[in-house]
Amino acid sequence: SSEEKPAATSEVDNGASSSNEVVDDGTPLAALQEFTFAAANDMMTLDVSKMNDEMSALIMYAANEPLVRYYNGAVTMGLAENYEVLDEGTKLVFHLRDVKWSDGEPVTAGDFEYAFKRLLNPETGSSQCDTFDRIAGAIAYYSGENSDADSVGIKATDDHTLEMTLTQADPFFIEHIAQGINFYPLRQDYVEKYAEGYGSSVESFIGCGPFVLTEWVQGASITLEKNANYWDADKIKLTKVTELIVGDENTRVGMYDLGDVDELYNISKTLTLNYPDYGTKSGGTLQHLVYKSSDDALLANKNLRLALSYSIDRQAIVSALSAPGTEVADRMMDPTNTLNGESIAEKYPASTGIPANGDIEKAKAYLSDALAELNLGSASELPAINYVCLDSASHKAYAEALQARWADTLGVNVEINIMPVPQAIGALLSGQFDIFLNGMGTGVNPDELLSSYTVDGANNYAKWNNQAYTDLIEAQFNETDIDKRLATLQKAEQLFLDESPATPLWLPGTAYICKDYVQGLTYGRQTGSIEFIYASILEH
Amino acid sequence: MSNDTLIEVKGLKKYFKVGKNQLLKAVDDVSFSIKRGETLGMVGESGCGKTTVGRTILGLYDVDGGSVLFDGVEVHAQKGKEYKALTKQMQMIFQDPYASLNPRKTVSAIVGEGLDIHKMYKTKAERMEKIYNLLELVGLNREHANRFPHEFSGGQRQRIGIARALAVEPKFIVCDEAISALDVSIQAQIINLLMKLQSQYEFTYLFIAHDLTMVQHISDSTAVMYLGTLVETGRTEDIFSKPLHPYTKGLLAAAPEADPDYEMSKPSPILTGEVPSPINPKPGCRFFGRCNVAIEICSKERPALVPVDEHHLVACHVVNTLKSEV
Amino acid sequence: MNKTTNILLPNAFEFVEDPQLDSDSITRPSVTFWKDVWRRLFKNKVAMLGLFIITIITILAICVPLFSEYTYKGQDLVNANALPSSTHIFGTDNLGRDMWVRVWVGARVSLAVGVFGSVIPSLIGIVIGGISGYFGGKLDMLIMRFIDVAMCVPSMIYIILIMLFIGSGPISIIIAFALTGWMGSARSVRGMILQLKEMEYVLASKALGASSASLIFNHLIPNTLGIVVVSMTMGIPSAIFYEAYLSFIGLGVAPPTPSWGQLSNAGIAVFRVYPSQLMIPSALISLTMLSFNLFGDGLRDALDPKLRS
Amino acid sequence: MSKRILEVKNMHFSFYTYAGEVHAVNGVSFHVDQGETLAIVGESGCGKSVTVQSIMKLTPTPPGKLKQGKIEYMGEDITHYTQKEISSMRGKEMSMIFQDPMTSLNPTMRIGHQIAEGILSHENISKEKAKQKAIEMLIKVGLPNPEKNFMSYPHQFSGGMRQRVMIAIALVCNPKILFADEPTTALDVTVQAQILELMNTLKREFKASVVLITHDLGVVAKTAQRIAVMYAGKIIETGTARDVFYDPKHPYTWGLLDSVPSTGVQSTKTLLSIEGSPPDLFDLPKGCSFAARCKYCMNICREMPPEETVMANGHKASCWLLDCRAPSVPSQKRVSRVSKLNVKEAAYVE
Amino acid sequence: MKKYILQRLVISVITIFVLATVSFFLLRSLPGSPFQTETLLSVETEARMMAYYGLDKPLLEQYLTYMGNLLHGDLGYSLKYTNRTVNSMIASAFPISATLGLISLAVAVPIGLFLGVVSARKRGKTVDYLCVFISVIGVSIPSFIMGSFLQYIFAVKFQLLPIAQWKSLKHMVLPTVALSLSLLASLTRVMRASMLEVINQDYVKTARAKGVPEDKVVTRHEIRNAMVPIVTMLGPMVASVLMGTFVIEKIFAIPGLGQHFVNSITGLDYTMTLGLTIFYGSFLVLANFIVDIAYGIIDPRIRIEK
Ligand SMILES: Nc1ncnc2c1ncn2[C@@H]1O[C@H](COP(=O)(O)OP(=O)(O)OP(=O)(O)O)[C@@H](O)[C@H]1O
Ligand SMILES: Nc1ncnc2c1ncn2[C@@H]1O[C@H](COP(=O)(O)OP(=O)(O)OP(=O)(O)O)[C@@H](O)[C@H]1O
Ligand SMILES: [Mg+2]
Ligand SMILES: [Mg+2]
Repeated sequence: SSEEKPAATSEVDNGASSSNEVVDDGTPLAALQEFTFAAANDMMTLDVSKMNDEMSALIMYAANEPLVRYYNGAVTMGLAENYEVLDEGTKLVFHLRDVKWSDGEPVTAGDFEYAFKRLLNPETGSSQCDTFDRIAGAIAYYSGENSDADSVGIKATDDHTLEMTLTQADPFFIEHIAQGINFYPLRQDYVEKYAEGYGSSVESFIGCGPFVLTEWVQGASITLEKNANYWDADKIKLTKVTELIVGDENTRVGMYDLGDVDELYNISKTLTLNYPDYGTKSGGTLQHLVYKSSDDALLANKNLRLALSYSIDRQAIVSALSAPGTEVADRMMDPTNTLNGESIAEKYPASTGIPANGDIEKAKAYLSDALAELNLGSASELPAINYVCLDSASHKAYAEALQARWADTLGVNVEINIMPVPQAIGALLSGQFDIFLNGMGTGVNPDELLSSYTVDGANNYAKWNNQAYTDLIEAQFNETDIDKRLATLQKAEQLFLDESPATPLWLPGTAYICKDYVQGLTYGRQTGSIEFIYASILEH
Repeated sequence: MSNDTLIEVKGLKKYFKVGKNQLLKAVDDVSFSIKRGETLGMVGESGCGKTTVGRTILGLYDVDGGSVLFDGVEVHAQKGKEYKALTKQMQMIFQDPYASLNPRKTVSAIVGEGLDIHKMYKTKAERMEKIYNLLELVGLNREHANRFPHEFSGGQRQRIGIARALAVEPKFIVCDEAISALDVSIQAQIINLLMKLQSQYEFTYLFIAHDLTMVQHISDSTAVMYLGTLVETGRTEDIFSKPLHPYTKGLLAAAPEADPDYEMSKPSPILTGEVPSPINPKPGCRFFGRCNVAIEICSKERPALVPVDEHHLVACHVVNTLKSEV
Repeated sequence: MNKTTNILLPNAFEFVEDPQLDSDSITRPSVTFWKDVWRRLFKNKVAMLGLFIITIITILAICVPLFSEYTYKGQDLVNANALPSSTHIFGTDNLGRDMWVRVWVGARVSLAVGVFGSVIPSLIGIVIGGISGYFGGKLDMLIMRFIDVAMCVPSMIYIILIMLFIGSGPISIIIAFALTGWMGSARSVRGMILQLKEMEYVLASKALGASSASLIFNHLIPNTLGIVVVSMTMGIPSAIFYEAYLSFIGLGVAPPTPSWGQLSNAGIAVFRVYPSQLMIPSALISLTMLSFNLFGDGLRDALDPKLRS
Repeated sequence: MSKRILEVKNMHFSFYTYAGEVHAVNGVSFHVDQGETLAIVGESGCGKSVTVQSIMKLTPTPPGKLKQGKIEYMGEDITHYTQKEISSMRGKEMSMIFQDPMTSLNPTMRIGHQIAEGILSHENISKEKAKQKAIEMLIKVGLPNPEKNFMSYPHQFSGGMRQRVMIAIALVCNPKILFADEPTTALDVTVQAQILELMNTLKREFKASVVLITHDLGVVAKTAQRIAVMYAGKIIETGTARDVFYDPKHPYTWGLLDSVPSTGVQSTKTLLSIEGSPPDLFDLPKGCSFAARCKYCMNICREMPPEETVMANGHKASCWLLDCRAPSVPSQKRVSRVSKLNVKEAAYVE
Repeated sequence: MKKYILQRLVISVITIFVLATVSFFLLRSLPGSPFQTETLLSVETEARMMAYYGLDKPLLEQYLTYMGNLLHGDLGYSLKYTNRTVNSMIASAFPISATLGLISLAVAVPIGLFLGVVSARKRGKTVDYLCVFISVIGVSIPSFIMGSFLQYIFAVKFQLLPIAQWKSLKHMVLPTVALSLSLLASLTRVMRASMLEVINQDYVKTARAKGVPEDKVVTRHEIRNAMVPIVTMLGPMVASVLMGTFVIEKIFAIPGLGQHFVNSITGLDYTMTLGLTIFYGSFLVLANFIVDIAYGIIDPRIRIEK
């Protein structure tokens, strides 16, 4: 599989430079600046306070303007012209531009305050409150402990100034806002007018982004047109963007072949064989096996867990099954997480130490230790291990590959128990599993995945009981010095990897194909986010 | 009720709903009784309700009034096992030999069904032997046992139906035009058989037929029906030798004889006119429109069945005049 | 025939001494019903072709996995998605498993599931439909409304509940089929029974004292079988694909055991690149169905007394 | 001489069933002239229905097959007409009353429409007119309340009423030849008389011919000019009604006539009948098929089928007893009730 | 008759009430939470969401609230499609599914019946085997394969028709073909079987004896008497086809109702699932009601009492 991006899309910062109608290599822009792409699912809502799916985020990114944008792997300014970090990092002050909503009304700092407080208001029913954890008073407000909205550290001091007070300095917070999907302004009059129906149709939504949502045929297509009122309208070349919702991959590919769509992402590994110039993108998610490690569990035995982990040939599985761009992982932290442009992972290394192809000898050694500890003669005497698997083709294929590997190398009998998503997750949360393949966004904060596994942690999926680890995680959370914090986190991570309540497998990649006349398309960190706002169409 | 009465029908009514609020009074207040070991012949206009009477007696139709006693037992009050026990004693030979045979069953299955239901054999061989005997009894042969009904002619099917009814050795059989589809020589065989069984086992028959000579031959008493009602009942000799009701007379006169010269010389049938509809019938005598001796009261009042002799009952307003004529 | 025929008998025109009244000349072969059904079925070439193909498929399903060098679960990730070749007759799948073996192991599953999955619900449906149609009235109304409800409650609910209480496995599949599939055949049987029960032969059996059960099962249902059998055969592929769906959401046969439906489902995802992975299981399903239908039609004709010739 | 409408020559018709060939019709020849009624009588199952149905090509083929024979209608050979060709003749030229009124009516179609359908198939008239005609026909066959009955369904009718509907269907287009297969068996004698009268009218008005199959010898006596007696797929005697009734030649005919109970016979007495059962049509005996049941069976009867002997007046019979070499048997002549001769002397042989 | 219809309507309402109740409780007995997706939600957040949607109240109370709203025809808000009511989603998707369904039925029913009749009448002939072949293909190749295949041939290879989406008449061709083929297949087979039961009946002979032309013998006498099984089949078939077909909609990118049937239940979207179940239930109950009345019209001997 190819790790290179195709020529046309590698031109990332085209938007800034192309004020004339000719691109660098001399190809003129097409007269019709219309871009069409296909996605498998429709978006769920355009209510920024409740939005939690990537399809909605994708459209919101184009149809609305956040404080700061995350574009092509970096934070850029959005509605905020600039921002200041005050009070040793616990206060952020954003200075807003003069920007208008698509209907001509001015955007004010109050629109942000309203938006964020509405999200946090328990009566709104948003699932996204956790994203505001670092804001002073937010937790108390959304959990209902304190019903006074003014106690939340978000304040519009005037029409152009927005203040945010944090509980503690957080160098990742700006990036967190930029990558977040809910940091958009909201028009109070619209919300009040449409009440519960806000954001569920074209009429009931208003934005101030580079594009205006002009049509939403639910389940079929979404159409965006260029917003003439946009503050940076000059940079926007596309006049019309259409997203077609096509559930079936064969159909999507057919439409691409026929030229009905210009771009497809998330195409399956097999299909990339037909499109050798596909591009890939990775990072943002980590798939790891969660072993149920509570004392009563079968996998409470650390050596058994390690035996399983060591036996896996991640490289073989990735190259046989995973989408191109997938990278084998040996730790819980995403290598693309950065601090001040520096890779955190590089600076604070930690690793399981398991080679990408696994280490059968070691695995067997761990197994025999485990069997000795369990007073068992052979692996066949082990009870069947319950592998709870989501009902998706890729999860099933992974499960089968792992099952066969464990059986062949260790003689361990793993039973695959496929379940629909809610039930599988129910099983995970209630601990009715031994092994679960979990794929989670790695987020912006380096402790995103690790912080769950504390003793009594509500989301300690492995039900793992390790006080030393818990102490380390808590210490790093309260640490204000970023270097100390990361060093502590490193220790915790290494402990985690050695104990192996979960074992990292790989960082799934995404393959995409795009017609070569499309210029300036980039891909965000989340799987589904394609950043088309600065794209343009070459003559063809 | 005297002990020698096997069937006692009292005020039997059977109505069919047809269309909106329309009642077809197929059987309207019919009473008669049949003595053990005797045969009641039943004749009448086609569509007058003979089949319905027969089926109602057997409990195949629910009653809309009146009752049927079989050997003192109320037929329509019997359910489940008790009813099943009754079916072994009462049987019916169906009028239509085509519709009454299941097209997917072989003859042996059809004839043997009663044997199966009432568990009348011990071994398979005994069952087959019984079936063969029955087939031979009705003039079919054992090779027919494996065939399907549609492979038979009408008369042959009728005989299958007769064998089916005889299989359970019932005491009482409703013969609903049991022989009309048969040729005369087989008719004679069957009649002989029925009569032999009657003399041997005291069988009782309700013999519904259009063939008056056969009715006359087989039955001890005869009932004449017209549009859901009985118009005349009595000993067969009486009915045939001195019929009283104008309909009975018409009927007897219309019967053809196997004698071409005689038939040529005979006057054309005396009964004319239209048969009225049994749907919501008018008051008065049902025969009113076609009667040549009708008087005024006949259009208003329905005549009751009154005795004119010890066993002879007639439902006619002008019966006395008619009687004096004889 | 003319008058000059030689009369061989010396006493031709004498009355027979002891006139035998029974005709003893019956020499007709006595053929039993079933013998005859088989005979006619064997004469039906097309039906026999169907039977032949079914037999071949069954034999392959039994023997191939026993005698092959590969197993249905043995993986060879390096050799994934191999095209059909001499080493792998049908190629390999995305995990490098031999498709030839998997197809025949899948045949075991799918043939069993197809047959049981359409027969069992149909049988239940026949019984319930028969009862409903025969008794009519309030009972019929009750059963029919129950069917309305049962048809509408999303089958996923039952499936998850079965998964929860019984777990996955063959029994669960059968229960799932039984719970979700009987309504259609119950309705159709009931419809036909409503029509048939007005036949006079039903009355005749009633007069013989036949119990309701006997009337339903001996007289009425056999007359509906022609159609029921057809919908049963039509149910086989839906059962095969339903199994794949059940397996996908976790109720079916546990991985890595394959079935034709699962193989087709996997095949459709890659059919642009590896058409053989879709074509092989689909073609086998179609071929099996064709054979079942041809055989079924032949059997139906052989059983229909009116079509005997 | 009147015109010959139908001529059937040496017809053989078999059913090929699972167990073998059923020789339902075995060389039947007869003819029907214009305006006459030919009655076919005979043992039930002897092939009467099959004979007439195969003339109209209504027997199911397969399993049935016309093996041999020739059918001429108005001098035209229709033996090998296709279904399509014969279809336009059915109903109009020749029509049929089926033996079974129960299953022969479409249960899902209104009575009236079943009658009108026949008219509409042949005549180019409006639906209204056809309905009018159908209602007239219902009145003619003596069904009460015709308007109401027009809209009824067969299952609401009694056997006899259905029979009358069948008759109405058959007669509504005034066919030239009517095959009436036991048209009045389900009817009471008064209605029977009406129907026979109706058929007579048809004969008179339209010079139609009737082939009447019936078991009721009374009906035969009343309506038929000529009679054909069938036994085991063959016509064994044919002649004018008077010939067959008063001077029957075949022992089967004798038995048949003897079986009719005469008015006045004591009910305790057994009826005369022909002992035994007819041969199986699967495998006919090589001699006379009646031999096994015949009182006058001779050795030859078992060996060789008898030839047809033609007597005066076109009276034919197939029996070895008519051979000059055969021994004589008691006279079987009968006398009419209306004859001046003394009835009692015409011996009924016991 | 009027009384019967009235009675049936009342019973239908009761049936739907029972359906709603049964579905409600069965659905709520399923394990799992509607708010958990692959991107796991924290346990606290999940609890807050449950509270927001009132799902933390006693089940009986929730049930009564639901039924109360149902009486007003209010099916509630979808748990997945935030801020959208089930009513509005049905209102926008149903017309599309119904159009596709009706067109497909309009194609499949006549052709299916025609093929069934032809194949029964030409039993054992080449035409018969051809029909068997068509219907076997129709049932044994499911729509998801057939649909992809049709797309590949007619849209990608020969570019005769648009590949997907629901825009113009041209766009309707492929999905209609794919859907009708599977409908047609079973109709053909059942019609054939049903016709075989009828063509040897005596009344067909009677019709021929009347001189009724063969085509009318078929249409008036044979087909009608063979209709009972077909009508039985058509009732639920029409109801479910109108509700949309998931696979067809997915393959041809048609924004119909079918997708919701599958997605809402696998995603545990309680309100959506219940709403769809009740909506479908109403159609099915109506369809079966019509079937029962149709029985009486087709065959007057059938009386459905009480
Ligand atoms: N479809 C068939 N298959 C096989 N045999 C048949 C079939 N139809 C009729 N037969 C046989 O053909 C013979 C002649 O039958 P047909 O119906 O002509 O008799 P029939 O003279 O009309 O008798 P009936 O007076 O009882 O109606 C019978 O023995 C019957 O068993
Ligand atoms: N199921 C039914 N529905 C409506 N009317 C019926 C039904 N069955 C019979 N009838 C009517 O009841 C009356 C009597 O019918 P029944 O069959 O008893 O007459 P029948 O005396 O046996 O006549 P036949 O001698 O013609 O057989 C007829 O007018 C008939 O139309
Ligand atoms: Mg009757
Ligand atoms: Mg006959």
